[in-house]
Formats: sequence, C-alpha cells, structure tokens
Amino acid sequence: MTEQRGWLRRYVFSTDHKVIGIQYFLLALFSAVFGMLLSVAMRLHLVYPNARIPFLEGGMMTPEFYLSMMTMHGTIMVFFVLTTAPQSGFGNYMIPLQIGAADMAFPRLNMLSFWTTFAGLMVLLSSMLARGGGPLSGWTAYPPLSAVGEVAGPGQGLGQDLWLVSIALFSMASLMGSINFIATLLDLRAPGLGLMQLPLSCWGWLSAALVSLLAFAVLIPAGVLMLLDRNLGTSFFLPAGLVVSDRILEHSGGSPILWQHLFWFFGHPEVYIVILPAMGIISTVLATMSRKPIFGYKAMVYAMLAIVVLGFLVWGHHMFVSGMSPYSGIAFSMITMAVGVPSAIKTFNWIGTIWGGRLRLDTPMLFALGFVSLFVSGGITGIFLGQPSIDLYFHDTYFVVGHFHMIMGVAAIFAIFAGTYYWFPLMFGRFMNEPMGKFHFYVTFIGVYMIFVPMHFAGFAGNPRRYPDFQEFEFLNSLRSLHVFMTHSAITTAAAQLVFLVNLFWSMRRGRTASGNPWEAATREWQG
Amino acid sequence: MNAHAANSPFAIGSKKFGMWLFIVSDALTFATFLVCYTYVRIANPDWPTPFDFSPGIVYASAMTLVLLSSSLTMVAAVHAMRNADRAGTVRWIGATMAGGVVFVALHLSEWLHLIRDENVLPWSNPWGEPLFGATFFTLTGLHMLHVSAGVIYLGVIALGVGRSKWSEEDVEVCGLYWHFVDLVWMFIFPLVYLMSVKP
Amino acid sequence: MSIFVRVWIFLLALTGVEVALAYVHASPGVMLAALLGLSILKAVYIIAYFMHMKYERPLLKWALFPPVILMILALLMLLPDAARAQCVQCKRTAEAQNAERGVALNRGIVLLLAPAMVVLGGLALHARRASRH
Amino acid sequence: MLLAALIWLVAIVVTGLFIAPRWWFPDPISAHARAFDASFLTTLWVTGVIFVAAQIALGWSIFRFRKNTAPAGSAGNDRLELLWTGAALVLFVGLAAVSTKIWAGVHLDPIAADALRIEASGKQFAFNFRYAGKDGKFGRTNIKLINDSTGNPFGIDYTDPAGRDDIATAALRVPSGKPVVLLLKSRDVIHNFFVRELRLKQDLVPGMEIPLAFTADKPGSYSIACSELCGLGHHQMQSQLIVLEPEEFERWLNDMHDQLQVVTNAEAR
Ligand code: HEA
Ligand code: HEA
Ligand code: CUA
Ligand SMILES: [Cu+2]
Repeated sequence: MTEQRGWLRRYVFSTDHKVIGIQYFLLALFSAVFGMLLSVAMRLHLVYPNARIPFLEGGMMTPEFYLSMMTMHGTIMVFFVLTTAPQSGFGNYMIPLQIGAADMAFPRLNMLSFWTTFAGLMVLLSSMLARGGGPLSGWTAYPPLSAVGEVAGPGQGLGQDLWLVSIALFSMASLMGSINFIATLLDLRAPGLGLMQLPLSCWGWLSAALVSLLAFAVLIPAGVLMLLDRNLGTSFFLPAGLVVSDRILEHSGGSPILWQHLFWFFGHPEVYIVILPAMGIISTVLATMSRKPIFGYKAMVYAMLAIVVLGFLVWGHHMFVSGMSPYSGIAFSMITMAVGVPSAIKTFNWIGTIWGGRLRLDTPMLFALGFVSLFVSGGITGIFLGQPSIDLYFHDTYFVVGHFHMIMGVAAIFAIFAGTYYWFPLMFGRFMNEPMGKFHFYVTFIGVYMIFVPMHFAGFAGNPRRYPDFQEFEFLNSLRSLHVFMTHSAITTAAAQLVFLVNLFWSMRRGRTASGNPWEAATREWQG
Repeated sequence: MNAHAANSPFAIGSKKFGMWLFIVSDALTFATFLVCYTYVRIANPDWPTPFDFSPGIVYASAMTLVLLSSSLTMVAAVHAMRNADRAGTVRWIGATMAGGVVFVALHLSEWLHLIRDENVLPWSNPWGEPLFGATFFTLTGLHMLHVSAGVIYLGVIALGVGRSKWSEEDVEVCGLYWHFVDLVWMFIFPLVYLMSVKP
Repeated sequence: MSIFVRVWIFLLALTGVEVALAYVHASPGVMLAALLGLSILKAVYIIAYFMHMKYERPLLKWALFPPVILMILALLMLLPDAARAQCVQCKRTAEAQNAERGVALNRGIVLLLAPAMVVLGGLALHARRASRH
Repeated sequence: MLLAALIWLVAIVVTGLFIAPRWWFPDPISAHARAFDASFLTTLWVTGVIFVAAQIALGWSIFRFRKNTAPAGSAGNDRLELLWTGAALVLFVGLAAVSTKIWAGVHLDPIAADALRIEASGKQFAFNFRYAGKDGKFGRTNIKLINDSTGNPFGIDYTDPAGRDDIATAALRVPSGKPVVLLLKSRDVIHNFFVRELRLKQDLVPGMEIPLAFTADKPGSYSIACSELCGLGHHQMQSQLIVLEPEEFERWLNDMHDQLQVVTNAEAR
C-alpha cells in the first residue's frame, strides 16, 4: 500500500467510527457557518432591502435572491446541521465508546452514509448556482409552486430539481445511518449492559434513529413523485385547471395537499430527530456536571419513547389552514397537545437532576442549562400553535419563526455546543479555553433571546413570514424598529460565534491538556 | 448454527437484523406509494378500469407465479447453504435469478405493449384520467427496480458462494430481500391490476 | 422442505382466488377489503415461512411489525382529504355524495386514533409496572 | 450565579414585554375575533405562569446549588413524576377543548343560509373577488377565457345569462353585521387569505373551493395579506377588506351593477 493510499484510507475513506464522527462534525460545522452567514445576509436585506451591494449582479439583493437564501438557510440548518451533528456526528463517535463496542455494526455502510451526505450537501450548494436561480420555495417546497417548473417564476427550474435530489440523497444517507445505529445499540452492547442501563445519550440516539428509519422512508417517495411531476408530466400534486403566468397547464387529478401531508408526515418527526439526541446529550451533561445520577431515569426513557410514538401522529398541526379536513384538525390538535406531556416530564426531571447536585459550572454545563431555559421558552409557544383556533392567526407569521428558532434554531444548537465543550477533552485530549467559552456562552445566550423574542411580538402584530421586505404594508412599517433590533442582535450573536471557531481550532493544538476523566463522568467513554 | 451478535436481544446476526430494518423502512416506502395511489383514486372517481383478462391479467398472474416460484427456489438455496452444499446453493440461486429475469422480461414486454399498442404514457392514456398511467408506471417501475437490483444482488452472492466466500448468513440475508420483493408484489398485483379489471 | 412447497401451493391458490374475486364484480369497497385481506394473509405466510419469522424469537416480530403497522395506519389519516380535493366542477355535482363519504371518513379518523392511544396506554402501563420493582 | 441572574432577567423582561406590550394585535372586528382574543389570553396566562415558574425554578436551582459541597438530591420520585404528568395532561386537554370549540365555530358550524356568497380567487400576485350580482347566481367559468387585462380574471363565460351580472373586483367589500361566506380558490399556486382584524387565515388551494365564513361588525378598511409563500411577489400580494354600513354596501353594489349594464350595452352596440 502506498503512502498516499494509506492517508486516504485513514482520514478520507475511513471506516473508523471516530474518524467518521469527526467528518460529520466538520461537515455540520461548515454548514452551520454557511447557514449562519446566510441568515445574517437575510437579516440585513430585511431591514435594508434597497442597499447597494457592489459585487452582486444588479447591484442589490433581489427578492428572489432573498427567498433562495432563506430556502438554503432552512434546508442547510435542518438537514445538514441539526440532523447531522447531534445524531451522526456525536452518535458515531460516542456510541461504540459508551456501549463498549469496537466499532459500529456496519463500518463500511457508515462510510457510505457519510459520503452520501457529503454528496447531498454538494448538490444542495450547487443548486444555488443553477441556471434560472436557486430554489426558492422554502424548505417545505409546497407545490404547485415547486412542481410546475419555470413558468412559476425564478428558481423553479433546475435549482428546484437539484434541491429535490439533494434531499433524496440525504434521506438515503440517513436511512443507512439509522440502520447502523439501531443494530449497533441493540447488538453490540458489552456483556451485561442492559438496555435500561444505557446512558440517556444512547437512548436519545436510539430513539432518533428509530424515528429517522421510519420518517425518511416517507420523504423519499414524496420527493420521487415531485421529481416525476416536474420532469415526466405526471400530476400527483397538481390539480386540473392551472393557469400559471397566463399559460394553461396540462395537468389534472392531483392534489397539492397530498404533498403537504407526505412532507409533514416526515417533517414533524424530523424535528424530533433533531431534538431527541439533543435531549440525550443534555441529560448526560447535566447528570455528570451535577455529580448526580439523572433524576427519574426510567421516566426519561419512557418520555422519549412516548415522543417517538406521538411524534408520528401530529404532523397535521402544520396544516391547520391548508384546507385539510377540519375533523382531522381536531384529532391532530389533541395529540399535539399531548406531546407536551412527555416534554414536560423531561423538563421537570432536568430541574430535578440539578436540584441538590454539586454543580460544576463550566462551559458545557452553562450550555446545558441554557438549553433547558430555551427549550421551555420555545416549547411553550408550541402550545399556542398546537391549538387550531390560535394557529388561525399565527400560522406563517413570525410567531412560528420565533417558536422554531427558540426550540430548534437555538436549543438544539446549544446541545451541540454543550456536547462539543463536554467531549472535546475526550476527542482531542485537551480542554477548550474556559474564558473564551464563557464569553461565547453569555453573548450567545443573551443574543439569541434578543433575536428571537421580538419575533414573537412581530407575530402578534401579524407579520407574515417569508417576506423579502416589509415595504408594501402599512402595518409592517410600524414594526421596523423591532426588525432593526433583531438584525443588530443577529449580527452581534453571529460575530460571537467567531470566538467559538477560534477557540475550537486553537484548543485542538494549544488547549490545556486533559486527564483521562476530567469531569468525573460515570459513563463508559471516559473509563478507557 | 447461526452466528449471532454478542448481545442481540433477538439472537440473530447483525447483518440479518440490519436487513430486517431496511425491509421495515422499504415497506413503509412502498406503503407510501400505495397510499398516494389510493388517495388519487379516491380523488378521481372516474378512474379507468381497462385491464382485459387476456393479455393483462393473464400476464400479471403469470408474473406472480414466476415470482412466487423464485421465492421457493430461494428457500431451497438457503437450505442448501445450511447443509454446506455450495454447488447446490449456486444452482438454486441461479434458478432464482432466472425467475427474476423472466419476471422483468415479462414485465417489460407488458410495458412495451401498453406504451406502443395502447398508447399509455405517464402523462396521458386513452381511457381518461392521466394519473392512471402515472401511478401504474411509478408503482410497477419501482418494484421492477427492486427486482432488478435483487437479481444483481443474487448474482454477487452466487459468484462469491462459488468461490467459497460468503457465509450462510449472507445467503439468508439476500434471501430475506428477495422474499420481501416478492411480498411487495403480493400487494401490487391485486391493487394495481385486479382493482382495475375491465368490468 | 415439504412445508415450504405446501406454503407455495397455498399462496398460488390464494392468488387464484384473488383473480377469481376480481371477476365477481362486487362493489369496489367490498372488493378492496377482500383483496387486501387475502394479500395480508399471503404476506403473513411469506414472512412466517419463507422469511423464517416463525423460527425466530417472538421478540423480533414484536420489535419490527408494530411500528410498520402503526405507520401505515397513521398514513391512512390523510385519506379523508382525498375526497375534499376533487376538482371544483365534479364537486359541485357530487356535493351531497361527498358529504356522506366525509362523515364515514371522519368516523374513520376517530378509529385511527384508537391504535395510537392503545400503544400509548400500553407504554404507560408498562412504565408503571417497570417502576414497581 | 451570573447565569441564574440572567435567566431571571429573561423571565422578567419577557413578562414585562407582555404586560406592557408595544407590539400587539390590532383591534378585533368580529365575534370570532373577540373569542380568539379571550382564548389567546387564557393560553397566555396559563403558559405564562408555567414559563415564569419553570425559569425561576431553573435559576433558583442553579443559584442554590452553585457552591453545594454535600450532594443531597434524590435520583427520582415516582409520586412527583405522576403528579406533574397528570397536571400537564389536564392543562393541555383543557386548553385543547376550548380551542376546539372556537375552531368548530369557524369550520364546522353550519353556514347561515342567507350569508352573502363571494368568490375569492388568488393568482400570482393579486386577489380577485366576484359577486354573484342581482340574480344571486355565479355564472359559468372557463379557464380559456381568463384574461386579466380585459378585466375577466375569473374567466366568466358571458354567454351564460347567470354570468352577465357578475361583478369582479380587486378589493373585498362586505356589509357590516351581515354574515359573509368567501369561497376561496386559486388559479395557479397556493396563496393565503389573512385578515388580522378577523383573526382568520385560510389557504387558497388550486383545485379546491374552501368556504370561509365571517361576520365583520366594524366598518373600516383592513389589509388582506398573502401568507403562504407563492413566489417572487409573495410580499407584495395584498388587497383590502372594506367593511361598509349595509346601506352603503347596497348602494355600492347597485352602482357596480349600473356600470356593468353600461358596459354590456356598449358591447352589444
Ligand atoms: C426541534 C424542533 C421542534 C420541536 C421540539 C418542536 C416542538 C413543538 N412544536 Fe414546533 N415547529 C418546529 C420545530 C419544533 N417544534 C419547526 C421547525 C416548525 C416550523 C416549520 C415550518 O413551517 O417551517 C414548527 C412549527 C410548529 C407548528 C406549526 C405552526 C404553523 O406553521 O402554523 C406547531 C403547531 O402546533 C408546533 C407545535 C409544537 C409543539 C406543541 C411542540 C412540543 O413538542 C413542545 C413541548 C415542550 C414544552 C411544552 C415546553 C416544556 C414543558 C414544560 C415547561 C411543562 C409545562 C408546560 C405546560 C403545562 C404548558 N410547531
Ligand atoms: C437549526 C436551525 C436554524 C438555525 C440555527 C437558525 C439560525 C438563524 N436564523 Fe433561521 N431558519 C431556520 C432554521 C434555523 N435558523 C428555518 C428552518 C427557517 C425556515 C426557512 C423557510 O421558511 O423555509 C429559518 C428562517 C429564518 C428567518 C425567516 C425568514 C423568512 O421567513 O423570511 C429568519 C429571519 O430573521 C432567520 C434568522 C436566523 C438567524 C438570525 C439565525 C442565527 O444567526 C442565530 C445565531 C446563530 C447561532 C447561534 C448558531 C451558530 C452555530 C454554530 C456556529 C454551529 C456550530 C456547529 C457545530 C459545533 C457542529 N431564519
Ligand atoms: Cu400569494 Cu403569497
Ligand atoms: Cu410539528
């Protein structure tokens, strides 16, 4: 074997779970930074829509450019950051260590899964450069807009096809990953390590893998049907009688609602794929850093399983105003409210865990506590949206944007941060710098509240989302000061992430060296 | 008898368990397609029912027979492998592959007949509701893709078994996949063909 | 081996019954129910014998099949909208007929909720039992 | 310590923003909107108390145990566990029940037989409204006849007598205090009909005709904003809901009708 090939095998096409975990982590990091830069550009455009920007074609950001950035921001953040880092990144690295296995059950499948994800990301990025503009139907891609092709306006050509291909690739990678996770966690546990003795982080990965095995299986057919509608002239999502841009389209028989059902059948479980590993990581960090066992271990496990089951039965709450049967609306609302119960159990148990502990308020713990605070703030607003009558006002306003940024945009991101600071000594044998970490935490914690709390108030005033600017409506002009405030907060918060990046790479080389088990954790990964 | 993973609650090997997980997920994928098909059929009450007894139903029944029989030969292959009869295994897998190839050949000739003689296309057909062709080609096409992939998979396994490579578990796992493809057809045949026979 | 041959013959026979059924010309609903019932029976035999499920630990089937069944039942929750999504022209004429279908489908939703509740109830019960000792 | 203070600060500031709101809902203009406000406030109070309690408890646990040296807490308590599970369940079901009642009022209760029927249609990027005219019947439409520049956005087939007196407008005028039912449609992609003061939002879905009933009781002019991403001009797609006194509305309808007469007569000549 030549030198060159050895290097490739070791660091690029490696089948080692640690290397793959770090590859996923770096992919997510790159995506997160890109997604964050997009969000800053979006925020700037929202308050200075007519600003002249020298390098851009046309000299300024056009509305279609805004919408395609928004689509890219949502897609990248949901798929390539939040489904990737907590689950595939930390999961791959930690599962074998936490259960005492040599590697994952299917190392080669693991590698294939990473490279498929990578291909998905590349296709997604290339879609921004596609002829006719980047896709701009949002991360939810509702037809007919996304299915009728170029007649519907810019971004509906090749860009939308590439978006769909990227999502299909990502789905396949996730299926491979979840098969691997489930098989590993069930089959390769060290002798005597029962399921009810697994750390909660493992339960998080296991339940998220279960959800993703079943949810992505529904997204793939949806994407295939959409591709057929776009390229083969079928009409699964397109009804008869469409007149788009004065052109009569030859479609008939389909239903746009069908896509929404399929997408959200996947989409809602997807948000739990995001939050379940985050919950697991947080539970582990809180217990270790409080130097106490987790409060109510069994209740925590059952709460996760309840979220898995219920999470599949609530997708209709995204469709209260879609024209869905109003009876379905009632059923979905009831189950949606019921999902709050296991979340409530988890919240109480987290507080129960720190209660009476010997707290160690280092950076990982700060982020974990921040997570709990943000999760409550973001989850509570879900209780508003889960009531169909109240959603009649809030659907597609900035209230929803506030809700999901709080709970997903930042609570889950906080779990990634907590995991990074917590496991860094294990992964690189060094600590991350504490003063920088604390600074990063405080600015980010205050910053995200300052960005996303005002969004709820914009929502009260009825501010619709996915508007490239707010110049057309009288009542939106009065919200300008609010939006300016959010933009400034976003820039500050984003700038603070630079500290994190510097800290991350600096500490890999220069950080204080760490002993074998610096946090005195009880889980297996530290005992080796 | 069967090598199984250290701590598996099911006492089966990880590969086999992994294949089962894939099957669960793929079953849901097919279920989704079938639900979409049901959905558009409910939404379009004047759905065409064009299949004649001959050739349509006769053909499809023959395909069912072929696929079911190939499942039987696959069972035989797994048994041969269990008895360490590698030559027999290769022969039975060969028979299974032949079944798969015949199935695909019959299917393709049916497709060609529909496309060329009856003018059924994914976006239009002579009987009205254009989604008829769309659902027909999507469902059967996806299944045909699975059969074709299965034939290749079987081929890889047969080659390896001939060279004393794969283990008994590998053959069994491959068999699971093949039976699953057979199982899916057991739903496509009645829902796509029999629900659309000419009254 | 002979058991497998017998299963194979049985499956072929069921297929024959299905084809014959298709020519009985029952109403679509009845026919769909009958065909689906037979198909599920066939699937059960394929899984049990050809796929050897019968010879595995029962835990395996308890782990694999409830999720699939629950998912498929959940997917059915989107069918009530199919009747709502008809083109405007057909809808005008078929309004009354649709309303009727709507009621039936809505009853279906309630039925569909039931399995979810049963699963959850089971989970809760199990949790209680487990926490006893 | 700092974190505990911060979490409390967040709780206090957020609560403060709610108690003295600068950005709030516009005044309601229908019975439904007022019922919405009441139910929203109930939810706000219930969740607000929980929000504050949870944040305070979190901050307090951090503050109290930040320098703790003797670990004391327990690893579980089934009674407590059951207590909060039950409490949360009761609360959620209660909220859902109230909500369902309001929801049923919008989407399930029978629509008044004498309600004024108005067709509302969306297209990229405008709303169009159609009144049935004197005969109370909408005329036949044909998508081939759709033509925005000649003022026929609905594709009304004027050979149908029922269509001759149909009135198509760009703003939505309704009489105050009278039940109205909009028949929502779209010709190209999904749009959305959202009037803040009515607290109502409903998608306009191509291929469907979705009824939406309301009774506005405060004359005035209110924005209709498209709230479902429909492409490039989504943020510009708007119209006005103009609530008129009933007599005024009658007069307007008659005026429109007369104009229509003039036009058709001119065409006939
Ligand atoms: C991590 C992701 C995540 C999580 C966990 C959640 C959790 C929840 N979400 Fe959210 N949601 C999203 C991500 C997420 N959501 C996204 C991305 C969207 C928008 C998609 C788009 O359109 O682009 C969305 C949109 C969305 C909608 C649709 C809005 C609309 O478009 O009209 C609804 C409606 O019901 C909803 C509800 C809920 C509920 C009830 C929960 C619950 O699970 C929350 C439960 C948690 C708590 C309740 C807090 C803790 C509990 C306590 C402190 C106990 C006591 C509390 C009480 C008794 C009240 N969400
Ligand atoms: C994870 C999800 C996530 C995250 C983190 C964010 C972060 C941010 N988002 Fe985004 N957003 C979405 C998910 C997310 N968003 C989604 C799904 C949509 C909907 C799209 C659609 O409508 O289709 C959306 C839409 C959206 C809108 C609405 C657009 C519109 O409707 O017109 C806005 C507007 O202000 C916005 C702003 C921001 C800002 C200012 C930030 C941030 O700047 C906040 C500061 C950033 C951080 C605190 C994160 C830094 C993280 C790291 C550096 C990661 C480190 C990673 C590793 C260690 C691996 N987002
Ligand atoms: Cu029309 Cu948005
Ligand atoms: Cu949801």
